[in-house]
Amino acid sequence: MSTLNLKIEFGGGLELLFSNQRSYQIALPSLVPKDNSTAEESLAMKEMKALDVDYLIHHMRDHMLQERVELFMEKDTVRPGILVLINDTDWELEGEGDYKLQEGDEVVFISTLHGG
Amino acid sequence: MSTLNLKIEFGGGLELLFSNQRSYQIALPSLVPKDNSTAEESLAMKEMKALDVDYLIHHMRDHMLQERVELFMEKDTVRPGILVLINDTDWELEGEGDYKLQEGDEVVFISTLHGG
Amino acid sequence: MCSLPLQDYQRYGRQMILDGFGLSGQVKLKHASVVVVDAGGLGCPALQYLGAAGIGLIGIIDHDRVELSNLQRQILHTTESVGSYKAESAAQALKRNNPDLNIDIMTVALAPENALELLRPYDIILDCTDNIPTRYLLSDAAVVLEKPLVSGAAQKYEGQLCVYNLGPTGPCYRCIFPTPQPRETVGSCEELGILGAVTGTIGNMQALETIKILLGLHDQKPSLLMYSALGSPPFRSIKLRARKPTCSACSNPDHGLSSISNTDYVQFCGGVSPDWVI
Amino acid sequence: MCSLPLQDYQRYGRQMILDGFGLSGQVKLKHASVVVVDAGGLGCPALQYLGAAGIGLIGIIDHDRVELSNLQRQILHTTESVGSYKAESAAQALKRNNPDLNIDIMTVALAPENALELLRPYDIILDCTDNIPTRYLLSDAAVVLEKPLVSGAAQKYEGQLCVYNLGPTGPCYRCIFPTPQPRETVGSCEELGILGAVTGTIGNMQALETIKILLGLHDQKPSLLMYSALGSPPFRSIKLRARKPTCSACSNPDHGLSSISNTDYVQFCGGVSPDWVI
Ligand SMILES: [Zn+2]
Ligand SMILES: [Zn+2]
Repeated sequence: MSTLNLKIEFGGGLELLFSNQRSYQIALPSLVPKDNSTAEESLAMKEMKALDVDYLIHHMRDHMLQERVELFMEKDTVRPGILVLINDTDWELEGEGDYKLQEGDEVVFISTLHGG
Repeated sequence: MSTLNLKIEFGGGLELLFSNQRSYQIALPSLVPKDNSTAEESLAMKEMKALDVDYLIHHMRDHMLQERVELFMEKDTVRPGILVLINDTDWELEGEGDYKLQEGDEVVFISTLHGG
Repeated sequence: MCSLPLQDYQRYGRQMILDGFGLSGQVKLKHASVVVVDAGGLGCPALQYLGAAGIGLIGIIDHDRVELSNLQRQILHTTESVGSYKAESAAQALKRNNPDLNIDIMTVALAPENALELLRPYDIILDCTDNIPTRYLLSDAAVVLEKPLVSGAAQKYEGQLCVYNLGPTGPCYRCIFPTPQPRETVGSCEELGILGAVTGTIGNMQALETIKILLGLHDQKPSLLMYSALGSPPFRSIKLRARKPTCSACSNPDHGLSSISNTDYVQFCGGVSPDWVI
Repeated sequence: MCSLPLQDYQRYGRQMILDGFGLSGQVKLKHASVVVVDAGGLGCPALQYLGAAGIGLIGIIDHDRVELSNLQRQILHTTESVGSYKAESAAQALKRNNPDLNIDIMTVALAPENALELLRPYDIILDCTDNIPTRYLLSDAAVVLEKPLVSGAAQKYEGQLCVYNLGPTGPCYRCIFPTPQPRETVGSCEELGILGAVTGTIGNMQALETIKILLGLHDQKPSLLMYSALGSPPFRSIKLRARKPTCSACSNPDHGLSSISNTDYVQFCGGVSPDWVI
């Protein structure tokens, strides 16, 4: 199965949820279940879609997150106060969760800061 | 003849020598005269090489520079106090003038600052 | 209109000879007014460079008093000023550098009831606060008053800088963060720590963005600057969305005084935390 | 060794709770010594945050006196201090924030004859100067003394930041610029202009790099940070070469006291210019 290589970065303290590591290189399949389930069994039964940011977020929750889910996700997306950047651009300009990931894309998750 | 697209940027005041424009997109032939002559006649007679940073500098001197040559070049290279960066890396790490330019490369010329 | 006292030429000469600045730039600064909310870790360096540059009128809103634990980053305050109002201590420091400054000292807490009145006299608002409710309040007020909001934030070794509500299409804080983050994800400077030179770098750049806007040198493209003092590279610039047509503040014709004074910003942001300023 | 007076816990608490800082970090700063060459546009903000952070011993070398035209960027100096030594005026300002600081005030011109002696007592050297001959002199001295050199520069709307001679393979200034630029390509702050918040941003980050080195938080990779206040993006980080085996300073076994005191740095850089400090 073909895979895509992605770079993930964290900022604003989110790295604390991910083993305190600011940067990850990961590979994900280019075709993934449409329901964003990341368990490996019975892929053959699933309806599939091209790898998108929504799936990436679910993969991160299920396979990379070290701490409480609610500090990263709320419902089916990132929690309020987290900004997602795709290749240094606000993900809103790229279709948010529906953005189809490309080989070598860099996705950054930052928590907004509020101190002063 | 095939060409390569390059991005050129200036900093530290060097843009003043180039029409006060900080950024240029240019296209240069992928094969150029080994003697760095940039006149267009009689190319057929010349010995050729792959496009490199040396040739780029000569092209900039002959076709882009607006002011006195000695503020940009000394002998056959950039004058002292100018740092050349190839894709955000010091050109010394990339072979200096001999670096073979690739499609889409970004070359930055900055003059060192000394004020305080 | 276009004249300066002779000694201003001497004092401001080094910036007046810059391209895009000149006499007209200095006159613009002289006629400009800026308000800085909180004279803390971000506000101190921002105020310092706004004052030194010759901004005509500077407002300082802060009802806090100087504490010893502030001095490692709030560099306008002195050990002697511990216990006095930060707004007054900061104003004194600015006047030492530049005695001709006009400074409005406001030792009151910014609140939904007084925000519009306090902020209205100024051309630009600087958000140098340390808590989320005030950040939403300042953004909502900037939208109603149609003023740019130069916003800085810093925690631990990291900082962020963004200009909200700039120009006809610039997003407001709610365009980017429509919903406050859950209360349990919020730390405070007291819990998280902060390095002075980090607040200094961001506060400094807040002054710079303000001066760029006043001089007409700002490119008005919505962007967020992320700073990580230990990162490599330390800076990253992000291209942000434009104003959102669905924004409950800047794209809502009913947004105004009443919607601000009817909002309990602390409750909206998940309730009181012991060390919030409000 | 590993203890602090009680009130230092209060004063420095916000930074002591940072990851990688802690009590041991504060004790490191307390036992550290740093020298800042020139209390000007870069030196003032650097000194300010070094002092606030609690560096044990701070040296200030500057033989210039405060002028009115300095005050738009040299924010430690006051209008009242015009005419007095910058090193003294800066030291006074630091003491207002942090009265316990130990400060060595040196109102002499740094020169090949005294550089090694003046700089030797300190762990780290900050180059906050405004001219090329002194930049070569400081680099050569840092090489002989085997100390890191945290170098800042600013002109117009631009700045640069680089740490030279750091660790076993870090380049010196001569590794990057073996030959001075031709005299006719050099302008001065007086000719070129400079904005205060630009020197502020760079000077601030010089303090930060210094603190990172002292705490062991610096990654020691040679890099140059370029800052353009009007650029988009404003920052760019450059990966630099390592120490050069052909460098006439840091890779030359004969480089030492005699080679420094036998060099006429002004002549080496193309001769005298009316507004150079030397
Ligand atoms: Zn909005
Ligand atoms: Zn060297």
